[in-house]
This record gives sequence, C-alpha cells and structure tokens, in this order.
Amino acid sequence: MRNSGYFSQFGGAFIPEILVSTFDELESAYLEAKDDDSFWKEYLELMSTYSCRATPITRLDNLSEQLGGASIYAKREDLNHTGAHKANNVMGQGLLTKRMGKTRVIAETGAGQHGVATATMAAKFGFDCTIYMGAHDVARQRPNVFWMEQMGATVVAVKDGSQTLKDAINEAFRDWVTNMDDTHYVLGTACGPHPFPEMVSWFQSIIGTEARQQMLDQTGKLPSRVYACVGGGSNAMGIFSGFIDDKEVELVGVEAGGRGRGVGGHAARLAYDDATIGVAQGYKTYFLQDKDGQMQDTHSVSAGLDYVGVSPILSHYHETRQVRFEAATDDEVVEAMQRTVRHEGLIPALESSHAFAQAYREAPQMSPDENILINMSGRADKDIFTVADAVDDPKWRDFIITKAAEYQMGQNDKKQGNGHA
Amino acid sequence: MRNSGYFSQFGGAFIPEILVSTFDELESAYLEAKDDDSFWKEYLELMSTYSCRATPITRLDNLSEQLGGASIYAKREDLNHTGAHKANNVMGQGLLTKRMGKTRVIAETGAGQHGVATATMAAKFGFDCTIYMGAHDVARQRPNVFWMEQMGATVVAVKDGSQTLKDAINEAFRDWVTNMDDTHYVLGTACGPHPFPEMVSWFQSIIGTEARQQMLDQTGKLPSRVYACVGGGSNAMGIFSGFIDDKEVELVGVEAGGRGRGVGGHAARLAYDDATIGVAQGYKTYFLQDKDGQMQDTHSVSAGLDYVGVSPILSHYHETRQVRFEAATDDEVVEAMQRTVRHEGLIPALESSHAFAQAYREAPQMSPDENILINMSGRADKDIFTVADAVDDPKWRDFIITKAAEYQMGQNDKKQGNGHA
Amino acid sequence: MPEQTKLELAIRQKLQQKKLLLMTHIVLGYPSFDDSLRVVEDMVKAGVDLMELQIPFSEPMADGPVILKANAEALKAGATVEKSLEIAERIVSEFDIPFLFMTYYNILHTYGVNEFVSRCESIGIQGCIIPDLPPAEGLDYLEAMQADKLAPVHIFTPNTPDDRMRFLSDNSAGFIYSVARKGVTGKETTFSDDLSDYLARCRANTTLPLAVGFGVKSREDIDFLTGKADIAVVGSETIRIVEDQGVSAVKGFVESLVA
Amino acid sequence: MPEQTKLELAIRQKLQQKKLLLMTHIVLGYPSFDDSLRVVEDMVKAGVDLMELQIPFSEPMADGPVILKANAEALKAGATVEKSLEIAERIVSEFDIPFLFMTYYNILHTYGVNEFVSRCESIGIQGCIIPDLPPAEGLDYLEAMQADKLAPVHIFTPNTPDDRMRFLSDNSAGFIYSVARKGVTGKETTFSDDLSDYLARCRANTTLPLAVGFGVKSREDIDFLTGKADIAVVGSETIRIVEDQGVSAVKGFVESLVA
Ligand SMILES: Cc1ncc(COP(=O)(O)O)c(C=O)c1O
Ligand SMILES: Cc1ncc(COP(=O)(O)O)c(C=O)c1O
Repeated sequence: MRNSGYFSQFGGAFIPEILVSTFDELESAYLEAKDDDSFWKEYLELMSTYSCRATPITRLDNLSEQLGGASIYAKREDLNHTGAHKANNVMGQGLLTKRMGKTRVIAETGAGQHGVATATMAAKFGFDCTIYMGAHDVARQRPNVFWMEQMGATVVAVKDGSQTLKDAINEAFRDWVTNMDDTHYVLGTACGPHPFPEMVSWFQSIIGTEARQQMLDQTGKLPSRVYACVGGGSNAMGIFSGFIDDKEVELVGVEAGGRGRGVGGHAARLAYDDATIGVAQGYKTYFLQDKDGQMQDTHSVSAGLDYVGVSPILSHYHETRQVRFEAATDDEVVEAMQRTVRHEGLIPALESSHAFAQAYREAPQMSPDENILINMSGRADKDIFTVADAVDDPKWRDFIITKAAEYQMGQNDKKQGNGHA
Repeated sequence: MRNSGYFSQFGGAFIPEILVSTFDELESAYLEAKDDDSFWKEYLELMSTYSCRATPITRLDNLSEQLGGASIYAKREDLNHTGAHKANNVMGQGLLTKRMGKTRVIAETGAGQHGVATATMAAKFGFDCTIYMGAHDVARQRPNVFWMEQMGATVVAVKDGSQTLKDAINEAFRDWVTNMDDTHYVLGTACGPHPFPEMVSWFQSIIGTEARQQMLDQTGKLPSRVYACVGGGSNAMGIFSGFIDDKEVELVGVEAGGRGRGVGGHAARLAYDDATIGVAQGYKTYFLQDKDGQMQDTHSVSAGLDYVGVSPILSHYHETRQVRFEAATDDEVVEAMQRTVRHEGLIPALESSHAFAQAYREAPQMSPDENILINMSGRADKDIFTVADAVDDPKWRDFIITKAAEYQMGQNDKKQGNGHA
Repeated sequence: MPEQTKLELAIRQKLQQKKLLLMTHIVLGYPSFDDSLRVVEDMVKAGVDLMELQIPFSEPMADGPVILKANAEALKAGATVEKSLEIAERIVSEFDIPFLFMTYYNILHTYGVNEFVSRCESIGIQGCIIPDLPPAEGLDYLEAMQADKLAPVHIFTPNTPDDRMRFLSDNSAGFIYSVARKGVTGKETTFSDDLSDYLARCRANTTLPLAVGFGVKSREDIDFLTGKADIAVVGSETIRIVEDQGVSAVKGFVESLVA
Repeated sequence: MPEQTKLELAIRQKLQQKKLLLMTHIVLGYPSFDDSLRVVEDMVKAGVDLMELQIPFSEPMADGPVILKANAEALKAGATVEKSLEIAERIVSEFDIPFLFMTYYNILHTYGVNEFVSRCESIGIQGCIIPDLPPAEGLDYLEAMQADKLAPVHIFTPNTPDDRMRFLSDNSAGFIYSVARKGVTGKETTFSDDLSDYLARCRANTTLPLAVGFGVKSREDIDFLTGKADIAVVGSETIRIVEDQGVSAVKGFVESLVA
C-alpha cells in the first residue's frame, strides 16, 4: 500500500482510481528524471536559451533609500519568457512529457498566465494543447486567451461552479481521466495530488538556487528575509527552497488579503484563521471551506492568488514555522504596485505586488545593513485590463469605449461591404 | 569649422544654432564615456542586473525543420526589461544624462515602446520625464501611454502634422531648444543629428557583440546571414555592428513594405525606389519625400517602422552594399508573426516580424549546414490591440465591446453613487 | 475485508431470482429533497434493486457534466450534509432495498471519518463509494467501515492492472464497481468485445459481485451485460431524464430497463 | 563674407533715417498666396522696413506652434516651392523693400543649392535665413550666396559663446539675427537687463547690423530694443493676428508698432 507525498499531515494523492496508473507513471518519470543529471542539464540549457535564465536580481535603489531600513532586492522572474515564473514549471513538465512519450498537454489557468505559458511550451514542443479556464476568467482575461489561441491551443471556457480556477482544475482532471494515455496534465502550481507539489517545487527551485548565489555574489551575504506571494505556492516554494536550510533567513509568504478577514473576502488560507484542513482537488491542505467541507468563494484583486487551497508543503512549513505567513489587502497591493512602477520602473504583477507590499511594510523597521529579497514572480503589463481597473484610470475607460465604438462602426462597414483603408 | 558625423554623404548635424553648444556638450560627454572603460562596465552591469543581458539566442527548431534549408536562430531582445531592444539605448543614455548632471529627460515615441523604455529609465534614475507622442498614436496606443503615466512621465499628445512619430520628434526638439540646460533628449533610434546615430548604435552594439560570440559558442561558426528590421535603424545597427567586419556574413535589413510600392503605402526608404536623399530632423539621409522635399505620409502595420527617414549609417551601408535591404509587406509580416507564435511559442513584435518574414523567405533556399540569425527586437504582447486588429480577431472585438459596455454601466452606477462589489 | 457484509448477502440473495440487478444513482437534494424522496419511491416501485445516494460536494472531480450540475444545484438550493443524512435516514427506513452513499472524501474528512461511518451504520446505509479515496489514503475509513461491517466499494477501471484489482478487491466489500470505460460519468460507452474481455478480467480478479457502470442507459446495454456482470448501474441517465422530462418520467424509464 | 552686400547697404541707409528698423515675417501661401500678397502690401504700406518670406516646409523644427501651423496649412492648401518662388518674384517686383527667404535646408537641398541661390538672385531676394543649416553644414550654400552677393543670415542665441558668435558673423552677411531667448518662435520673452547684457555681447561680436527676434510684439518691446539693436523682428505675432482677426487686421497692428 503506497502512501507517499506527505509533508507532515499535508499532501497525499486523493485521485480517482482510473488515474492511479497515470500517477504511478508520472511519479516514476519524475523520480527517474530527478536521478538523471542530464535531465536537469537539459532543463537548464532550455531555460537559458529559450527563456533568459539566470534571471537577475535588481537592487531597488530608490525605494531602499526612501523607505530607509533594509536594502531591497528583487528576483526578476518577470523577465522570463511569457512574463512570469510559470515558465520554469511548464518547460520542465514539457521535457517530462516528451520523456513519457506523450503528445498532448492540458492545463488549468486562472489569470491566464499559466495557460499562456503552457500553450507556449506546447507550441515549442509540438504538443497538442487544451487549456481549461473558468468562463468568468475567459471573459475577463481575453488578452491571454487571444495569445493562447494564437499559439494553437484550444481554450475551453468552464461554465461549472464558480467558473474560476478551481473549476478549471476539476475540468482538467475530467479531461485527463479520459485521455491519460496520450495526455499529460501540466498542473500550474505546487498543489494537487502527489507528485505535483514536489515536482513543481523542484522545477521552481531554479529560482532559489540562483537567487541565493546571486545574493552572496552581489551583497556578500544572505538576505535577512525573503518574501514571496502565495497563490498555489509555486513561486514561493521556488525561492524559499534556496534558503530553507539557512536558519538565519526568515521566509515570508504573502497571501491575498483581498478586502480583509472573513470568508469570501480574501484568499488567505494560512495568514488568516478562516481556512481549515480538508481534502479536495486531489490533496490535503488548508482550504477555505464551510463547515460541511464545501469550498467557498474567494476574492483577490489578483486572479493568480484567488484560490481556495494552498501547497501542502507550505501548510507543512506553516506548522513547522519555517515560513511566516502574512496577507496584504487589495488596496495595499495596488499601492505597492504603483509605488514600484513609479520609483523603480519595475512593473510587478498584482500577484507579485503582494510580496512587495509586505516587504515595504517591514523594511523600514530593519537595519540598514540588512538585505531583503522579494520574488518578483511576474510582470503586470499583460494584465493591463485588471491593473487599469485596479487603479481606476478614466482615460483607459475612455479608450476602450472609443475602441468599441470603432469596432461597432467597422462591423457596420463590413456589413455594407466596405473594407477599411 | 566642425563638420563631423558623416558616413559617406549621410549624417551631419543640421541643428538650430541654439542647440549647437548642447550638441557640443553631448558629443564630448559621449566621446569621453566611450574612452572611459568604466563607463561601459557600468553600462554592462546595469543591463545585466536591471534587464537580463546577455539576452539568449534561441534556435527555432520547428520552423528550421518545416522550412528546410538553413537553421534559424533568433537573438532574444524581446526578453529585455520593457520588452524590446529600446532598453539598451535608453539605459545607456540614462547613464550619460547622469554624467552630464542633467535632471530631466524627454523623448519622442511612435508605437510607445521607446516612450515606455524612457519613462522606465527616468523612474529608475529619478529624472523628470516628458514623452512626446503623436496624437494619433496616443489614441491608438493607450496601453503604453497608461504605463508611461504610471511611471510618472508626462505624455504630450502632439497634434501637429501627421500626428505621428516625425511630428513627435519635431516637438521634442522644440522642448529641447527651450530646456537644454537641465534636459537631455533621449532620441530613440540611430537617426537625428550627430552624435545620435553613432551613439545609439554604440549602445545597441551590445546586441551584436553578444550575438556573434553566442553563435560561435552554440554553433561553432558565424551565421551566413543576419536579419534585422529597420525602422530608424537602431536594432539593425546593434546586431549588424557585431558582424560588419565579417566578410562571410551577409547582413539583411528589412523595411516596412506596407501595402507595397508607391509613395504613401509603405515605409521602405532603401529597399524600394521611392525615397530620395534629403535633410530633415537634423540629419541627411534617404527620406520618403515629394519633389519639393516635403515629407510624405508612410504606412506600416507596425508603428515602430512607420517613419520617413532612416539611419544615415544604414544609408551609407546601402551605398557601400555592406547591407542588403529588403521589404516585407503587412500581409507577409502578419503571417510570419502568426507562424512564429504558432510553431515556436515566440511572439515577435510586428516590427521584428519583418525580419522573420524575410528570413523565412530565404531560409529554404539555403544549405542545411548554414545558420541564419534574426534579431527579435521586441515582443508583441504589449501591442495586443494592434495585433488583434492585424489578425482581425472577432472575439477580441466582442471582448472590447463588452468591456466598453461595462464601463459605460459603471459610469452610470458611479453617477448614482454606487460603488462596485 | 474477510467477512461477508450485509450488502453482499443481500445482493447474492437477489441474484438467486434475477441474473442482473439494477442499481441507480441520485444526487440528494437535486432538484430538492422532496424530489429526491419521490424519485427513490418511483425507482423502488419500478423495480430497482439497490441505489447510490450522492451527498453533494462542491468539487465533484470524478463526475461528468450532468452529475456535476446536479451537485451544484443541490448545494445552491441549500443542501447540507446534515440534511442529506436526514433524508437518507428517511429513505432507508421507508424503502426496503440496500442503499449506499456516494460522495467525496472531504465530506467524510470534515464530518469526521469515524463519525460519518457510525452515522451510516445508524441510518442503515450499507456501503460507501468514495471515488477520490484510494485505499492507501483511506486506512481510517477502511477500519471504521470494517468495524461497522459496512461495505467500502472500490472501483475497477480498464486501466487497472490485475494486481491492483486484487488489491482493491481485498480492500472492498459488498461489490466491486467496475467502470466500463475511461472518463467521467455520463458519457457514451461502446459496449463491445473489448468490454467483454475487460469484464472477464474483472471477474477473474475478485470474488465479489460485479457492478458495471458509466454509460448504461438502455435495454440493449442491460442485455449486453446480462451474464457478464451482476449489477448494471444507471447513473447520469436518470438525472438527465429528471432534467429533461421532470421527476415523473423516471419511473417509466426505469421500468423500460427492467421490463 | 568680406564684401558688403546690397542687403547690408540698404539696412545701413535706412538706419540713417530710423534708429530701429522693423522686419516682419510671413509664411508664403498662408492662408493663401493671394492673402500673402495682400499682407505684404499692408505691411509695406504700414512702414515695415524689410521682410522674411518663409517657404513652407513639412518639418519646421525650429518654429513654434503658430508658424508651424501656418506651414502645415499652406502645404495643405497646395503651396509648392515653385509657387512660393513665383509669388516671391511678384512681391519683390511690386514692393520696394529688401526681402529675404526663410526656409529649411531640405527645400534648398532638394531644389539644388546652386539653383536655389541663382533663383533668389534672379528674383531679387537679398538674403536667406536657414535655421537648420549651421555654417559647417552649408559650405556649398555659403559659396553660392557669396558668388551671387546675397546675404546668408545666421543666428546668435543666448547660448552662443563669443568665439562662435565671431565665427557665425564671419560666415554671415546682411545682418545677424539674434534670438532674444531659448525656445522656438512665438513664445513670450522677458525683455530685461539680462537681455541688454546679451545684446551688448552680440554687438561686441559682430560688425553687422543686429536684428532681434523671438517674442517682439508690442510698442514697449520696440522701445526697449531701440538703441540696443538695429532691427526688431516681429514674427509669430502677425501670423497670430491673421489667424485670430483676419488678414485685414495686420496693417493696424504693424502701424501700432511703428507709430
Ligand atoms: C505572476 C504570478 N505570480 C504568482 C502567481 C501565484 O501562483 P504561485 O503561488 O503558484 O506562484 C501567479 C499565478 O497565476 C502569477 O501569475
Ligand atoms: C520592437 C521594435 N523593433 C524595431 C523598432 C524599430 O526601431 P529601430 O529600427 O530603431 O530598431 C521598434 C520601434 O519602436 C520596436 O519597438
């Protein structure tokens, strides 16, 4: 009787029987790849030629000075191809898919970031690709859907449940239980049944390995604290893994505080007290659920953190106190994003801006000879619709209204058989 | 009598008398920086920590195979911070601005790419920043304007002339002749009065220097041909400079063929026969002008190539035949972009896609043991409005129309005093 | 699971009279608890031999669109675990066929596994099908079920190797639920020679009665299964009928199957 | 430029009668060629001493919004270089004051520098102001102008060092055009002590008559310049008046300045 993939009481593989052999196959492939030095070499090679790894660390000169206290550094995952750390995981799973001889990939996506990354990987590797995305998210995130479709992916709008990320995950599993023979499910974060949490963390550990060395090279010492936002937990696991054995480094996971405490208004599973331990989507962790175990609606300004569960490995680190969890509210996050854009010329994704918000809150209390490191998990420029709404820009609204009027005119023109000049 | 900055008959500095000492100061600062090894070291340091230089070269595995013939490589300037090669120039001029003790920067922008890059640099260096942008372009490129404004830049919509790039350049000069004491004009391409063509090319030479070494490291030899799109000419100068002394490497500049030959339908100054030598915007080169020397309207699907003039250094290389010039039409370019997205997971800017189009046309006729290199000057994901129009995506139009309707409803809501949930 | 459960006994007795039993499935609280009661009544009257009562869950990952939607609607209409248990208690007391619970593990986990199993026992539920709980993850559950002599039913699939079938069978009681094809509930299955071979393999790897589900929806399907399995499971199709033709149409449909 | 030009002679003669001459500026073809003719007539009648005739160019980088717009409108209305030359020819033949061309270098370059200068000579234009052509870039132009005894006028600015002023003066004839402040045409200038110092510096670095422009627009400005310069240049203000009040208002405005 196999019972693996536990981190204290969290994790496991609560999967339909039909996927058992698929998971066995995946676990073997993963363990073999992990044992095979040439696999990691191939992965590094791919990431350094197709994306731009090693991504740099950047000192935030202006904000370090303005805030006083610790010097602030950012690990620049935003510079990855497709604009976020998601690329690391996806390319790794792409190599694994090839190794398993599969020819099709599927994935869930919330904000669209993981969907775009997976569609990109599929185009690169020549895989067929289907992306499941909540119908709500499809409507909100058309730019990402547009690019996925341009990459040749089929984007399925999931109309079940809350029509967001968790429903897309369920739907991806439903595809998988039908097509497991030729299909690999590229789960997008360090959640889901074993071996996903561990495997995704492994691919993302490239962040932490690089960042630790870079901090030593550039500052001569380890940072006092490392901040990462926590959606499913993959970027956090990625950067934390580099420092988890360094007792002197405090690790801080920042969740979506949304509109503040109280179920339904946020997505903070560990920082607030609203989540309880449960089992869903194939694994055991803290979930935002009701007394019956039904999953509850969550809220965050950032679609990528707006999720009911959290990596079982992070739940474990929460219990062992190896990671401190905090939450940043929507307002704090938008403020932190705008400040970073304005004073550093960096555009952190709203997700990443959670980590910035917490770092900005803590840095002034620290000593000037301390350094802190923020994982800038992605860039926001692709999320302009969300960001423009978050900062409530009237010029943007006018632009969209004008553009829409043009399209409506254009459609009339076309109906009348006129081309445009 | 100083008469410098000529490349055969092209170049010069046709500037208003009031700017003469400003240009003298700039030229001195540039020449001193060029002589000062520590300057370039600081530049490399900045580009490797703030952006992700060296940017990689990526082999286009799928298209090399599909097209047959030469192996195709792309130099990944799209991975730069802010998404294009423009960052190289802007950061270099930022360092120079600091060196000259100036506290304000101005720039022209067409598509918005250079404006965003300059606003970013200004945020990073703490400079005041004003961006001049044709009113037409402001209307079309709101996403870029949005980010410039978030960075703290003032964006001035230029309502003169054709309300596009060349008018923005004129307007930037008008600002400069008033504010030269504290202001540096960050020209965005290898055009304009001496020393801009040479200086911008110098900063961009980082592309070619890296790329030459990378091709040698990764393929063991030099590429047979190097392709770059040509707007003002900075990305082309950047990559060509690495290979200009290599007789065996053919350099191919690809201009905007737009709707094809005939004044007004394109922006091909060197590949077609519609341009003549003239003097405008401070320098002598080929311009698309009428018999009187009045500048003519140009057209391209890509705003960044849609310009009447071209780098005097490229006009020189045209005459010396060191660079071959070709043009790709709008249709060919959109097709090349879609093909690259679909089969490689890379999203070249419409500008860069000109180079891809030409390379795809030529690769099949070449031998399989030849390699060719394309400068992927930028990424297109920020230009989604343009790209979605170029590929004529009906779902995108529906999305914008729906979004506009939401905004209009929201405005009504706000008028009635209701917030949104 | 050494001992024979009450459920297995009941099945074996019925099999003396009929070659192929019929098991149906409903989602408790869909479209309402009153309707659930009525559908059960109709089904029992129409001659159904045993029934799965699904306690709705917000994330039914192994279910297809029809049952998925029924879960969501039941929850939206206010279904809770407690109400589901109460209606189940009433059903069990009113109708004299074996009933099983079908639900996802989080319902048990949140309720408390031991408490949930005790409650099943006290209600008179004879077994449970928990599709996201492989034996390796469900030791507590298996122990509790065994202690109360209830039947934990596990699933065989066409992807399940022989040794895994035997392992599952060793951890099951009552019967084995054999799914006729890959995929989620409610999609088409081709009843073919391949299927016959697969069912023979299932038989070879368990001594428990064999139920076959996923896609059974006509008299022909039933005929095909006769002799190859012990129980035909009709799941999504009855819910689809409720959805399309209303609660009153279920009886006629079930009668057409058992006719 | 060793020889005295006809232009300088004419200026020096006029300066015998008046302490400060007035030079105005129009854009040929704005709003139309007929209007150009009429404005010139009005200006001459009102007592203007010399005039700049601007040949419109699509990229007037040194001009401010008012003149810029006039250039664009003239071109839009169909102004060409040939038509500009023809109307200039008519103007020169009808009115007995010195006229200069103001335009950008590309107009000359495209026309052919020598051909352009010859044409000036044959028309009777006495000098040219080409704001984007520093002497270092304009050797052909300077030679051709000298050959035809025409006056290439260069510009002094508050940013121009003494040695550069002398160099510019050495390459100029007719007069020196001294701009009163940084910036493009048509913006406010503060006529102040700084300005007096600057004009004294201009004087010290050239023996040519001194014209002062950029921002002159009232009787007070004229009074301030009297004694410090030889020519007051009124540029954008007349065009602004045409734009705001129509062609017929120009005369009154110019009269108010010379009154
Ligand atoms: C930029 C960015 N950061 C963070 C996240 C959150 O995911 P995770 O916690 O797995 O890193 C996402 C998810 O979409 C993302 O796009
Ligand atoms: C991505 C990209 N490529 C190319 C260009 C053209 O400029 P240049 O010819 O100076 O490289 C632009 C200009 O905006 C651009 O944004």
